[in-house]
Amino acid sequence: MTTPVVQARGIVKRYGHVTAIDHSDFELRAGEVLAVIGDNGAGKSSIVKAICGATTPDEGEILIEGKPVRFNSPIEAREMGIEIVYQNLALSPALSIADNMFTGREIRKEGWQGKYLRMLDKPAMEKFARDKLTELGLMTVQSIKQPVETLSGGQRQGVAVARAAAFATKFIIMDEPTAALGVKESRKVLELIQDVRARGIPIILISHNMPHVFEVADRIHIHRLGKRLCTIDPKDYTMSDAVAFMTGAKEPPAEDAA
Amino acid sequence: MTTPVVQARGIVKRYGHVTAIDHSDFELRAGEVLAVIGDNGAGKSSIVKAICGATTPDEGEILIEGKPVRFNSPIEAREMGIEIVYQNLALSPALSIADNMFTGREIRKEGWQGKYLRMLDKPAMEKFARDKLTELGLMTVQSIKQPVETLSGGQRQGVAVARAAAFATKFIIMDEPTAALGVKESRKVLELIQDVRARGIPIILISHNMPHVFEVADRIHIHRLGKRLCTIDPKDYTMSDAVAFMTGAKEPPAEDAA
Amino acid sequence: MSESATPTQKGQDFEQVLDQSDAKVAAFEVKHHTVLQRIQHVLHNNPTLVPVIVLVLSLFAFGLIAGGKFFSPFNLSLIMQQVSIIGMLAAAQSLIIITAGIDLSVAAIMVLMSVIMGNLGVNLGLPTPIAIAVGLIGGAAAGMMNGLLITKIKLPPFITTLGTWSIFFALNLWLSGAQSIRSQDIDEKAPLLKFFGNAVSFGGARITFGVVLMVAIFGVLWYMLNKTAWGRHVYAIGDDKDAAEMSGIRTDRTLVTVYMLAGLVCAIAGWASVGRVGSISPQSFYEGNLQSITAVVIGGISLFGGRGSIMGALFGALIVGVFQSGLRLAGVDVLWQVFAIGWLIIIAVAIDQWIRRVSA
Amino acid sequence: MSESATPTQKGQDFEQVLDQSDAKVAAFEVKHHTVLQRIQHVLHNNPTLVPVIVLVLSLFAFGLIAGGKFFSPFNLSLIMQQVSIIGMLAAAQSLIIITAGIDLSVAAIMVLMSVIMGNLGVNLGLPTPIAIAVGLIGGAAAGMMNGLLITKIKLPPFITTLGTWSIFFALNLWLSGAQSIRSQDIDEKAPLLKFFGNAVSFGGARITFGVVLMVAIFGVLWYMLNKTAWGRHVYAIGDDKDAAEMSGIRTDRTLVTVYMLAGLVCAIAGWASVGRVGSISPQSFYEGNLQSITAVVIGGISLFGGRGSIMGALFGALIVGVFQSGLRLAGVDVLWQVFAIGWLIIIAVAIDQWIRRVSA
Amino acid sequence: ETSACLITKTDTNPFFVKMKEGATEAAAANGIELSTFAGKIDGDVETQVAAVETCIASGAKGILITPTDSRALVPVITQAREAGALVIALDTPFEPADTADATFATDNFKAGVLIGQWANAKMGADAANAKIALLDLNASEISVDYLRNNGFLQGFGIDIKDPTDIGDEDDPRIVGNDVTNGNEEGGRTAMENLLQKDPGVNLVYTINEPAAAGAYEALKSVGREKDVLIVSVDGGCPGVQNIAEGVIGATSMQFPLLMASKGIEAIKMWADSGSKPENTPGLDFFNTGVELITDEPADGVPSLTSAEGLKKCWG
Ligand SMILES: Nc1ncnc2c1ncn2[C@@H]1O[C@H](COP(=O)(O)OP(=O)(O)OP(=O)(O)O)[C@@H](O)[C@H]1O
Ligand SMILES: Nc1ncnc2c1ncn2[C@@H]1O[C@H](COP(=O)(O)OP(=O)(O)OP(=O)(O)O)[C@@H](O)[C@H]1O
Ligand SMILES: [Mg+2]
Ligand SMILES: [Mg+2]
Repeated sequence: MTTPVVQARGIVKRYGHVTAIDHSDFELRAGEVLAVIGDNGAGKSSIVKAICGATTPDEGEILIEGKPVRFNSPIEAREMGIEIVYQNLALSPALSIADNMFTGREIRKEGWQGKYLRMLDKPAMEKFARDKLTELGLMTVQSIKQPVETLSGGQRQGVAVARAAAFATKFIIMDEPTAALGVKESRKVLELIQDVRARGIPIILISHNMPHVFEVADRIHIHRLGKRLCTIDPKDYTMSDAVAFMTGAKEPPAEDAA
Repeated sequence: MTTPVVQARGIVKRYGHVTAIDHSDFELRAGEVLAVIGDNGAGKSSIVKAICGATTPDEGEILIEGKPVRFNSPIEAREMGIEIVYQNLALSPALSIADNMFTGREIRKEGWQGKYLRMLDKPAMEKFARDKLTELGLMTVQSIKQPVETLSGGQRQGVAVARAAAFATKFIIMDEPTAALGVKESRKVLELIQDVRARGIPIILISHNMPHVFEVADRIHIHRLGKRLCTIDPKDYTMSDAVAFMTGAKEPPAEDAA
Repeated sequence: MSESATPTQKGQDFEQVLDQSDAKVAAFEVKHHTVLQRIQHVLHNNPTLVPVIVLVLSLFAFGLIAGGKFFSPFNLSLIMQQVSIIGMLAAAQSLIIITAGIDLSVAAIMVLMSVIMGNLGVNLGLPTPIAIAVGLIGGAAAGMMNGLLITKIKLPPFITTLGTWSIFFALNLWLSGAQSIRSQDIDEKAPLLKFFGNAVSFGGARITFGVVLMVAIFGVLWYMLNKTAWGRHVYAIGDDKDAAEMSGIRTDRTLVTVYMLAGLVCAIAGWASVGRVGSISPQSFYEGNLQSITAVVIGGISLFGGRGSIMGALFGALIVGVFQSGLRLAGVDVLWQVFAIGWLIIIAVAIDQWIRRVSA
Repeated sequence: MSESATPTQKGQDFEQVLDQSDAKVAAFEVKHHTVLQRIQHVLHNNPTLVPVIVLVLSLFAFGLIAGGKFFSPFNLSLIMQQVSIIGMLAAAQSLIIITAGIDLSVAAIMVLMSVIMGNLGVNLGLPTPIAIAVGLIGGAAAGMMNGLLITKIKLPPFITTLGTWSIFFALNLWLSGAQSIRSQDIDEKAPLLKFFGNAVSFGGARITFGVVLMVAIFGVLWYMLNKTAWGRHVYAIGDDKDAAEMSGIRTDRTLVTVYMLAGLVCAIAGWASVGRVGSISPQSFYEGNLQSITAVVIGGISLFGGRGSIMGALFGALIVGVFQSGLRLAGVDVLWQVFAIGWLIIIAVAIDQWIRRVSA
Repeated sequence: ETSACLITKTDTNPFFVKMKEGATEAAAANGIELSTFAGKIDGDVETQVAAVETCIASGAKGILITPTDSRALVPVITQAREAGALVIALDTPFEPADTADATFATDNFKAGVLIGQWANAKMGADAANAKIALLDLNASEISVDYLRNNGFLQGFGIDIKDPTDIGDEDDPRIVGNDVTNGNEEGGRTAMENLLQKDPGVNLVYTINEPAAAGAYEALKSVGREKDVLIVSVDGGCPGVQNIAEGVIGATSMQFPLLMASKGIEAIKMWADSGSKPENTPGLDFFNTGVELITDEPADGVPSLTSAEGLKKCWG
């Protein structure tokens, strides 16, 4: 078996009285879609934030492609080609959709204007942004120059997802990417996830939507009370089983190498 | 037929270039659960905000129980017993869960301390808050004194829903209340919606989750491109029909009195 | 249709198992804590302790530098007296900063009201209680003017109070003719104006009524902010005004009361300043605005609103007072006093930040 | 199990119809607009026009009050000269306010650097270009100090620059011994320091190089903020620093460059101030910080960061200049000038707010 | 060892900086340990009060103070004297003057009168058509400000009405008043403004020499520097040099170093023998004197030349 893309062991994160991650393990394998499911507050967001450097765990170690890493900020993760769609989206409200898509990797004009005056190529960025949103089926965005704060909740989520998919090279973490999306737009995101997997880029997908999870996931990581309860193969279990495990209604299977 | 609880006609709201509501009608009847569905950016949030006074429409009129109203702020709506769960939740991040549940209707201590010193009865408020969260099945909230900003996305949504359900007397607007909720918590919210309806309080439910909508709605308002496309009875149409109408895949039925 | 069957039963198929789900509130074993972790934990839950620690540290530092004179009861009580007026202004300022505002006019309101009290009580010879009442009402009115401009005309607090600062300052110069009212005249015609200059002495310490008043003002405001609904609203507004409005707080009304109360506290400070300075000077406390803001920020109250305890401002004011007194006693040249106070402000807040960070 | 059948086909049943869904980008007919609506629309899309309108209105108002003298080319060009130094400080201040910071030390940096240039060029007799270069580098270094304290030690900008203000001010007094350097001595030993005092005259107007420099600084900064990636990052940081960090901006590095650039602009203003004032005075521009902030806020740049165009600050500075000049020409007493300027600040910003609101 | 305090109005004004230097030197010579304090700006009463209190707390034998507000500081000064310190007011007297044990000061009104008389004599018949610009300190109208301004006007022969008010005169020869904050930048801007009001200004009074230097720049920029007379007060060395170079027509020189060294000597005496200094006969303060400096002496107004002035100037 090849080295897992991400491997984390014994991660702990406490906030004062509150234990967000409690000695949890984590594993993402090459080319797979790994779904992470669990109750609200189980610690799903916390563990992926620990992986990408958005929070620093109190204990535990994280290996990326077998090499131990310790990110001090998500920028370092990003420079390795890791993209994250945060649950709270991480968009700059007053900036336009195009500006948000390109923060930190803007396109400059060709020729001397770009080279010496460092002038941005706004038309190119706007065209690219519009194309990506169209791919996602977000046809209701009326102007690509709109500030993000004027978008509907779902439109914003679309922007964040489009950004991650466009720029990732190592893997993508998506924290409930379809939560605010409509039926049509959710479908497009699921298709996008499959496209990205086809490009060989693995994906961590946190979601509460069981049909979606069972449709796209290769493996399901079930999180409960701050730690990994088990991982299951969606082909071996039903949605009812998964829900029963994650809510504590049923005992999980003995941890296997699934 | 009794007067509708809410009746809105010809509502228009523009933001510069962007048209959010385009001559839309709206009707909520006594004792019903009215679901509002539509693409992202269709204008669902905009129209309910216009109804509760969070935005002022450019044109059109709104009647509540037959009487024309013009709310200048959501407080006026709230004083009539209208509660809203906003899509962006409207919680104060640094305040505790209990403080957030009670903003604007705090409980004072009994006796002179409450009467003359206006001292708050924190234990009573905390107990009430904990009870409401437990009713919703939000068992992962570790401390009721936690500031809301330290809650997970789903926990926050639970707080907002619990607040609205606890205090409404006229009707409740819920803008995607289950978007961030887990399977178990979503189920509790649906049960809560049915409880509230049983208390005779009508509910406007915006949701992208078709199974949920078809489970609890008495009527479905389908919104498309800023206006009401049609309203349908979930018993007469399938989910596929509803999705087809809202995405423009099928022509809607001639507007009937459904 | 596969989905039309479900609505009658309870939800989708996979939800059927939910009845058996776990119903305990999540709990984790409490870990064995080291002493350091326990300290961090205490600081985390009581952020006001941070300025207290900075205060204690600076007391020790200056005790070492400036020697025994510094620790005399007389000098320590003197620092309290010197801090009292700016402390009251800092209390008023805290209220406003907690709402995410800022008030550049606090000192101007204070001086203007002391001038009004003096003009009425001394120059015009009205009964002193009436002069004081007019001053206090005037303070609330000046605050209300700020509050109304901010809420009704929706001006940013910074610019509003920058404007009213000029206005109050000009009124002050006009009413006083830029002339101070002499201590002797006050003693003769309106001694009540100097009430807060009275003191009780014990063991070398001299505690003026003004110092007691300052502590009382902090106590009352602390109670209001933490134990009443109004106080919760003030924090909620500072935290996120839109959210507060949407969750049912009459933000404008609350903000106006905050500015009025702040104005009233400034007027009280104006009264107390007569006892402190002895006379009524239209030109005093010109830098009071910045000093009160400094005290508030050193006390750990966020300029972005919604966070921090008003008690922090008291300790912040004391920290500044201790620095200034210590440097003076150590005989540092004025020029280098200014220099050192610049550094000490930075270092005090840096320590505060650092303690908060390790405890987070 | 009903759900195990679905994963192989495409999603849930009700999603099958999606293939036929509409694929046009939403568009609405553009409505017939009245003239007023069109004006509102233009203002909405060009918020910088608002201070321009306030400026034009106040020009007319003072033209009426103060009479023909006010509109002479000489007077108008004089206002530009009087505004030029505060205008440059306002440009530096804008950069920082757009990042949601505030810089209370701009004027102190400016004066300190002019004193350094004068000490080196005049008192020590070094070649003037070297003196100027040291001053400019010093300005950037002072800004860098602010930036590092803010990003590395995580101090709030307000308290950082309050501290460094004292520090720079003390250094300034120390280096200058509180003594001015005389105009005649500068002419003799380092006339290049007065370069920006040179002027071209035409038709009664007198445009100094300092005025041209101010406009050029605004132009360059406008370009950087609006046409380069760095500028977008500056806005993103002011808008929401955490979001900016998470979406891949090196916020700390960008912030340090912002403060350095602001310090450099202050040092340039220090050089230009020698041309404007004629001599080098350690005591001038004591209120420059507040004046620059006033200009920025009147210009419609939000103190909460992320919003507003730097050009607004230019117009804000001009509005203040026009008010001051107009009031003086109208013969208003100094006291009532202060009073009137208080009101006019409030009214100017109120008009600004009002225009924005109707156009929203 | 005897300890003493020097409390000045600000530490930004060269006048007070020099006074501090003079006192420090005299203290070293007399074996006195001197602590120095200053307000942040003119009118900063609170800082001066705190400084006096600190001096009391540290047991100072004597306090030299330039009160930033002649009335407001009276109570704390009384307290200091009760605690056994010798208090000497420098430059600015208290109100009443006997609040302090002694006052070593210049007569600021007299300083104004001298330059007013000189200007009148210098203009001769033209004085009737003078167009006067008055460049004052700031909006607060503190005592130095109104004393110098009104002294100048009286010396020039204008009815000053209320001697404590600036700008209440109605003589048509006055073009206007503006404030300078006592520095070059303010001087220039104020001069520009008053020139705008009336381009024919031909006599400029300035609160101090930096303001005068600023006014000169403004006049130069419109080519009027040759035909306008500038008068000032202070007698700092740069100011005297400006007399020599024709920038300023005349200035009234004061002696801060003298005030400071006399003050230190008085404290020394008090500590050694318990005797207090005495006032100049006929005045309620010890006059440290004022001298008119000009290179164009006018009849009836005694003056020194700039060359003589440069020997006596203070910084
Ligand atoms: N900054 C913080 N301070 C204190 N507690 C926190 C903080 N962040 C998270 N927590 C707590 O940690 C726990 C896990 O939160 P997390 O956001 O990881 O949950 P989640 O599994 O993502 O939930 P959801 O599905 O609702 O998004 C929660 O109980 C939450 O209250
Ligand atoms: N303040 C605003 N300024 C400009 N445009 C706005 C503003 N608020 C909403 N819009 C626009 O109005 C349209 C409707 O937005 P709305 O939030 O009502 O959509 P929605 O139906 O609730 O979508 P979702 O399901 O994604 O929440 C969107 O195109 C949005 O971009
Ligand atoms: Mg989460
Ligand atoms: Mg919505």
